[in-house]
Amino acid sequence: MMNKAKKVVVVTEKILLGKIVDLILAAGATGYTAVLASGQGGRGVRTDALTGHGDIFSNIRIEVITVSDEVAQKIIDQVIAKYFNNYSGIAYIEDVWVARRDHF
Amino acid sequence: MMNKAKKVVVVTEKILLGKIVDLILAAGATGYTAVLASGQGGRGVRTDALTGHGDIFSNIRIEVITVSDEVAQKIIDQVIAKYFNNYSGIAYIEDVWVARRDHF
Amino acid sequence: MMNKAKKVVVVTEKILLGKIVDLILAAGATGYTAVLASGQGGRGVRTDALTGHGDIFSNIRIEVITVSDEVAQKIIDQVIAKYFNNYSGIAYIEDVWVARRDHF
Amino acid sequence: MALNMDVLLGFFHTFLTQFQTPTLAFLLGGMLAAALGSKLDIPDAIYRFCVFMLLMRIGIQGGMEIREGDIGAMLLPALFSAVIGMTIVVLGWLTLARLRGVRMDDALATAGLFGAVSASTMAAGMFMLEDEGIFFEAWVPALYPFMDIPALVLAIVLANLYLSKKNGGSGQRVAIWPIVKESLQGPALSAMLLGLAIGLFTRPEVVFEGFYDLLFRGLLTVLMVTMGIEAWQRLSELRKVAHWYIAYAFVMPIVHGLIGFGLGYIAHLLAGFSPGGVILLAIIAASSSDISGPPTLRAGIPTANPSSYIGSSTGVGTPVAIAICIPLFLILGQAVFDL
Amino acid sequence: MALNMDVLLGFFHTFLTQFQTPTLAFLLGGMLAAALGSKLDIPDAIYRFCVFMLLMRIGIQGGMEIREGDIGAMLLPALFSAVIGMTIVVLGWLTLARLRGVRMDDALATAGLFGAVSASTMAAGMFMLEDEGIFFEAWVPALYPFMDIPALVLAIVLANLYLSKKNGGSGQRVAIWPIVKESLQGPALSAMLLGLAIGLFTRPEVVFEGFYDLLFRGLLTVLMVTMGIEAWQRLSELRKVAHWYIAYAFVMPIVHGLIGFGLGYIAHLLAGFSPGGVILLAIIAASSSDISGPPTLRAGIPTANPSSYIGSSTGVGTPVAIAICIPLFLILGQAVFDL
Amino acid sequence: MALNMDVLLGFFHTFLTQFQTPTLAFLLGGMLAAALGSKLDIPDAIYRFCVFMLLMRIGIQGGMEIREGDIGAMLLPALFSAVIGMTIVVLGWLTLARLRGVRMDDALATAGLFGAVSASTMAAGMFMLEDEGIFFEAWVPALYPFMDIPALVLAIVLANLYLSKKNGGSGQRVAIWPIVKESLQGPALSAMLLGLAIGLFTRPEVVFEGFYDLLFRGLLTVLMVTMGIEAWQRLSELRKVAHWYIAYAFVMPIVHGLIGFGLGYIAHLLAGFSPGGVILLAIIAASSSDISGPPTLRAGIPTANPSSYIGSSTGVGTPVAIAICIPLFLILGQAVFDL
Ligand SMILES: Nc1ncnc2c1ncn2[C@@H]1O[C@H](COP(=O)(O)O)[C@@H](O)[C@H]1O
Ligand SMILES: Nc1ncnc2c1ncn2[C@@H]1O[C@H](COP(=O)(O)O)[C@@H](O)[C@H]1O
Ligand SMILES: Nc1ncnc2c1ncn2[C@@H]1O[C@H](COP(=O)(O)O)[C@@H](O)[C@H]1O
Ligand code: NA
Ligand code: NA
Ligand code: NA
Repeated sequence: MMNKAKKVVVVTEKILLGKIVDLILAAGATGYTAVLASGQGGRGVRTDALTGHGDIFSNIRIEVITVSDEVAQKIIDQVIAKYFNNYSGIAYIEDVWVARRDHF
Repeated sequence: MMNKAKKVVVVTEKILLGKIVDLILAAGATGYTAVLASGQGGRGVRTDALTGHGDIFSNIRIEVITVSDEVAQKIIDQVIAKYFNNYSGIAYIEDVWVARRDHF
Repeated sequence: MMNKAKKVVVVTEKILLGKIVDLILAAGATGYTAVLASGQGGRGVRTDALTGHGDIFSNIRIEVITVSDEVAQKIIDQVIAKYFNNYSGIAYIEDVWVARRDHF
Repeated sequence: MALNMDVLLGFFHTFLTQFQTPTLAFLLGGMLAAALGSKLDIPDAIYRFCVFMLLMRIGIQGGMEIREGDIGAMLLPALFSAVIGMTIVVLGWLTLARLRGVRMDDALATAGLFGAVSASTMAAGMFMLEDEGIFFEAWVPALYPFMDIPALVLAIVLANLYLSKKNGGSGQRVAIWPIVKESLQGPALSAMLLGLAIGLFTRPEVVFEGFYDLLFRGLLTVLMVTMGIEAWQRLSELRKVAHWYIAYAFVMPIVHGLIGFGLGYIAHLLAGFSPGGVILLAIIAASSSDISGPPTLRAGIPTANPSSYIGSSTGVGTPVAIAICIPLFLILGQAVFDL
Repeated sequence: MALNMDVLLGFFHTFLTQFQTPTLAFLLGGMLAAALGSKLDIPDAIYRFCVFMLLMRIGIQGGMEIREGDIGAMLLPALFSAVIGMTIVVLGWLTLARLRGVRMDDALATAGLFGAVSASTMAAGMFMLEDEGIFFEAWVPALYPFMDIPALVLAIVLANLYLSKKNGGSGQRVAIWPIVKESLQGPALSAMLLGLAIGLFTRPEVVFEGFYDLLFRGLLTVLMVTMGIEAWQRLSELRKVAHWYIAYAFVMPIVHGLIGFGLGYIAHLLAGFSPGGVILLAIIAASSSDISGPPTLRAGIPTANPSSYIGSSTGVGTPVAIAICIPLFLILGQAVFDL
Repeated sequence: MALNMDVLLGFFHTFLTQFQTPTLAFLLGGMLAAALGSKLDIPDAIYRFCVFMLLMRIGIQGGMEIREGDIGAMLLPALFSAVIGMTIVVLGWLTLARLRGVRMDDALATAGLFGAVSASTMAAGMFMLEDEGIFFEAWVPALYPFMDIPALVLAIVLANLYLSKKNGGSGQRVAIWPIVKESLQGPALSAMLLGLAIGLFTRPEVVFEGFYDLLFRGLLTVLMVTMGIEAWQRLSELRKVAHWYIAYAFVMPIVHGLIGFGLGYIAHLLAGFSPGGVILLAIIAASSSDISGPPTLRAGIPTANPSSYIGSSTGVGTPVAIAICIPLFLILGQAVFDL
């Protein structure tokens, strides 16, 4: 009963949330889930979500489930091309199984 | 040293947290991890976790690790049957590897 | 264009965040992402992240992407050996695909 | 109770004056800011703290004055409050639920929310009366649960009977006590009951005057900004549901308030309920729940669409109750009681 | 220091009066609400802000008065505070740790927490003295770290020596400075030290009176509600550990307070320590840490089960200190010093 | 406008006195606490609430006094404010951007932030003037957006022209309205405009005095602690970028303030702008944005490294503006206007 699908995860600066959601929906995904995050990567520590002030140093972790490999790849490619030159962020894909295929 | 296991992820309305946890433990899982979330899906935008007021528009993302495929499937089936007609929510399964098999 | 990589997830007590980050970076990872969490496991309910007061009963969920299987295993082994006798916590590994291999 | 020209003119005057009171201005300001796309945001923790402070203040004052007062006088108004709450639900069932494109469970949930009470609207009404120097019994705010709980219970029971019948069931009984318990355990009613107990059994005068009462008005303005922002956000949810909700949410607070005023007037004649109490009862009846009602309904009528009932109450009902009903029932009271 | 009938009667009277003070009523109210399943919840941000305000207020006042005062008089009470803190840990080691079913590291962590200090209990004691018009030196609250830090350090050192020996080690040395540093850097002590510095070196009178002092009592009541809710939650953790913890947490605050009173009395005789100071020292000794102690112990004695020590302190120790010890040491002081 | 010995001595005296004012002391205290590794932390919700309260208070007061005042007098100072904001950006482009190791886009973003305004520095300046009993027009704080927006817009436009040319583009036009809109919609400016509207159109006197004004000074001290902690944290970001940023951020607030003072003085001669207004304008010019500027710049100049501009402004610019510029322009004003 379970169907193969892809999960795309994007971790990036919180101020980009709105723009990335637009990009995700435009790419053809049916939805997303976002959680506040902190972290560290090539561009330094970003920890305000847990301890500090001001959205500008917070991260957001966005995950998207889609049954279409193309949609998944499109999100990854576009996010990297459009934002990751100038903004901190990472993106990756995972395999998942969903029950209600038509929901995604 | 690593053992195959399943991760079940449920994203749904925050007010269901208590009931879903009961369901998860009754299904035979040994625990869960929950984080506040916002998101969007077939039933519209749910973003209060990040910007607004009132639990009723917040989501929660619950993940459960279990070494039993049956437990995983049971959680998925029951959550969908019991709640996803009336409440927003998605659920999916992933493969994971755990070190301490008897912990899960 | 996507490259195989590992994701290590550690869910443990919030007060360990700093130490576990040190351990992760020392093991050779390039970064991490952390989110506040609550949960329940063998050592009881830990739910202050959502409803209560005081960091001591909160969990943190840390995820690390690395292209090196050894780094992933090292993090798992060391976290378990160093902390999970005395502190609540779980750790697991997943397969993921990343676009920018050299970033991780 | 003639509504002649003078009364109408007086209404418009009072109405315009009320637009200048900070309470309403802050509500409209919050709505306007949200409408203009402002990122103005009152943190959730502050919002919840304001609600706590508001209800503690109302509770403590009630408790302190009940300590000295005549609790027996509360009986008839309490009974009437329950009648009002349930009448509002039945009215919604007879009107909103019959309209084309409106589902029964959505309609009952909406009616339940309008039968329930908004603590901040009530607080705004209390201020207005205090500013006008109109006396009301200190226990009037404590009528809140007597109207709130019966309305929520009746809405949930009716909806479940309906759903159970629709699904071919025999209309099995709905457990009432869990709904009552959940209402009483909610953060708003809990805070008011805690305040009542503290006012009744201890000597909180110093901390009441120097803290809870001192900050009350200011925090209410902060709450109003928040509710204005929230109202605008929820208004947009209403676009997705039948337009009848907007009509219902606009008109019925006035009708509900008139029912409250009428029954209050009877209590005035029969049991000497004060004119200020009558006005406040009308305002309480006109108000619709924003904070504590929605989660109870979400759990009690899971099939109902929260966009419909929260959109109606928070998006339209509360602004109408504050901007229109408060001045309306003030001027009505002044006309009827020659204040 | 005879505890005759009059003193006992007086104790019961003071005790009952204290139950009517808002501070205690809010604590018990919070516990009761939690016990009844209420969803009443003070947001974490508000709780942390209350703690900040409380300790800034205590610190600023201390700093302002030390500016004019005689700091030399603080020496003996500070020394005694350290002695009290360490004695409490040793006492726990001699009693609790020997009991059946109690692990050594859990017992030492618990004793450390009871040797440490609760800022909110101390603040409640200060109010009570102010309300009774009993003078105490402004630097008495600044004794806090002198009792807190030695207790935590000694508990952690003893536990690590024990664990190291148990694991066949030779009992290697534990670094003390990091523990002291972590204590001083914690949010509670930091805020008090910041307040002290501001009180000492600047002229914060206006902002002290118009803000920190103004809101102090009110915010303490909010803190008390939070601590009541928390106490109830933590109490349930105690079910999982040996029952001895409940007995310890119930009886020992009184014993610790008596030790504090005794040493305070000696300081009164030797160095003119004020009667109010003696009472407050007893209350500080009776208090057990809720905010800053637990994280230090969690890091310092990782093998100890936090349910045991946090349950004992927050769930039982603090309610006992506020509800029983504060009136007890007030009446004792009044009897001893003929106040 | 001779800067003779007396003025210098007076400066040092005023300077030292300012170090004893709570505002500055709380800022330095926060920095010191962070520097010593303290875990002292003001919750984000409290910080955002303080900002809201501060700007509402400033806005409401402005609105209430504009209601009675002469709005025409605001014209010239408003024009000059825009000139100052843009001059600061051009100055940064001529100085900082030319320095070795400094990228053009980073430099323009930094200059934009220094051209923009810090509400808390402005509030600290207002207090200082009130404490000294120096009059200023109530609309002076409302000059804020007239300086803030042109500076941000100009910096973003110049940076985009530069980047577009660098990338071989023909320097296509940058849309200005979205930047203005985003500024006005930010939480800080929104709150001030909401306050202005409420002050202008309603009668908020009671809630202004009993709440917004009452808590203003106290909340500013809380804000100062937060900004001190934040300053220390951001200072460490500066280590990663060219040292020129530290020099710029240290020296330029004084230069910017002098420009503000000079133009203010001209407005004094031409249009009777008050001496207090001149001083406050200088302080506003000296201030650099902490709250609302950064997100606008992050979106408007995405290639610029936020560590450089936020580090410069929050880590160095704001402490310099509060600790050095406020006393400096006070004493300068006193000397120039014989106050
Ligand atoms: N190796 C990694 N594993 C997990 N998360 C990462 C990793 N690298 C970066 N991140 C996350 O992505 C954000 C931006 O990364 P970066 O652009 O590399 O600074 C960081 O703040 C982290 O939250
Ligand atoms: N395609 C998706 N990818 C990730 N999360 C989703 C997706 N669809 C829905 N969700 C999450 O599940 C919640 C409920 O979804 P729905 O019931 O479809 O409205 C949303 O608010 C999202 O947080
Ligand atoms: N089976 C599980 N699935 C998901 N999360 C778990 C599971 N078991 C434990 N956890 C998480 O790990 C934390 C510590 O677990 P424990 O040490 O077993 O008490 C819990 O508070 C949960 O957040
Ligand atoms: Na109602
Ligand atoms: Na103690
Ligand atoms: Na400036």
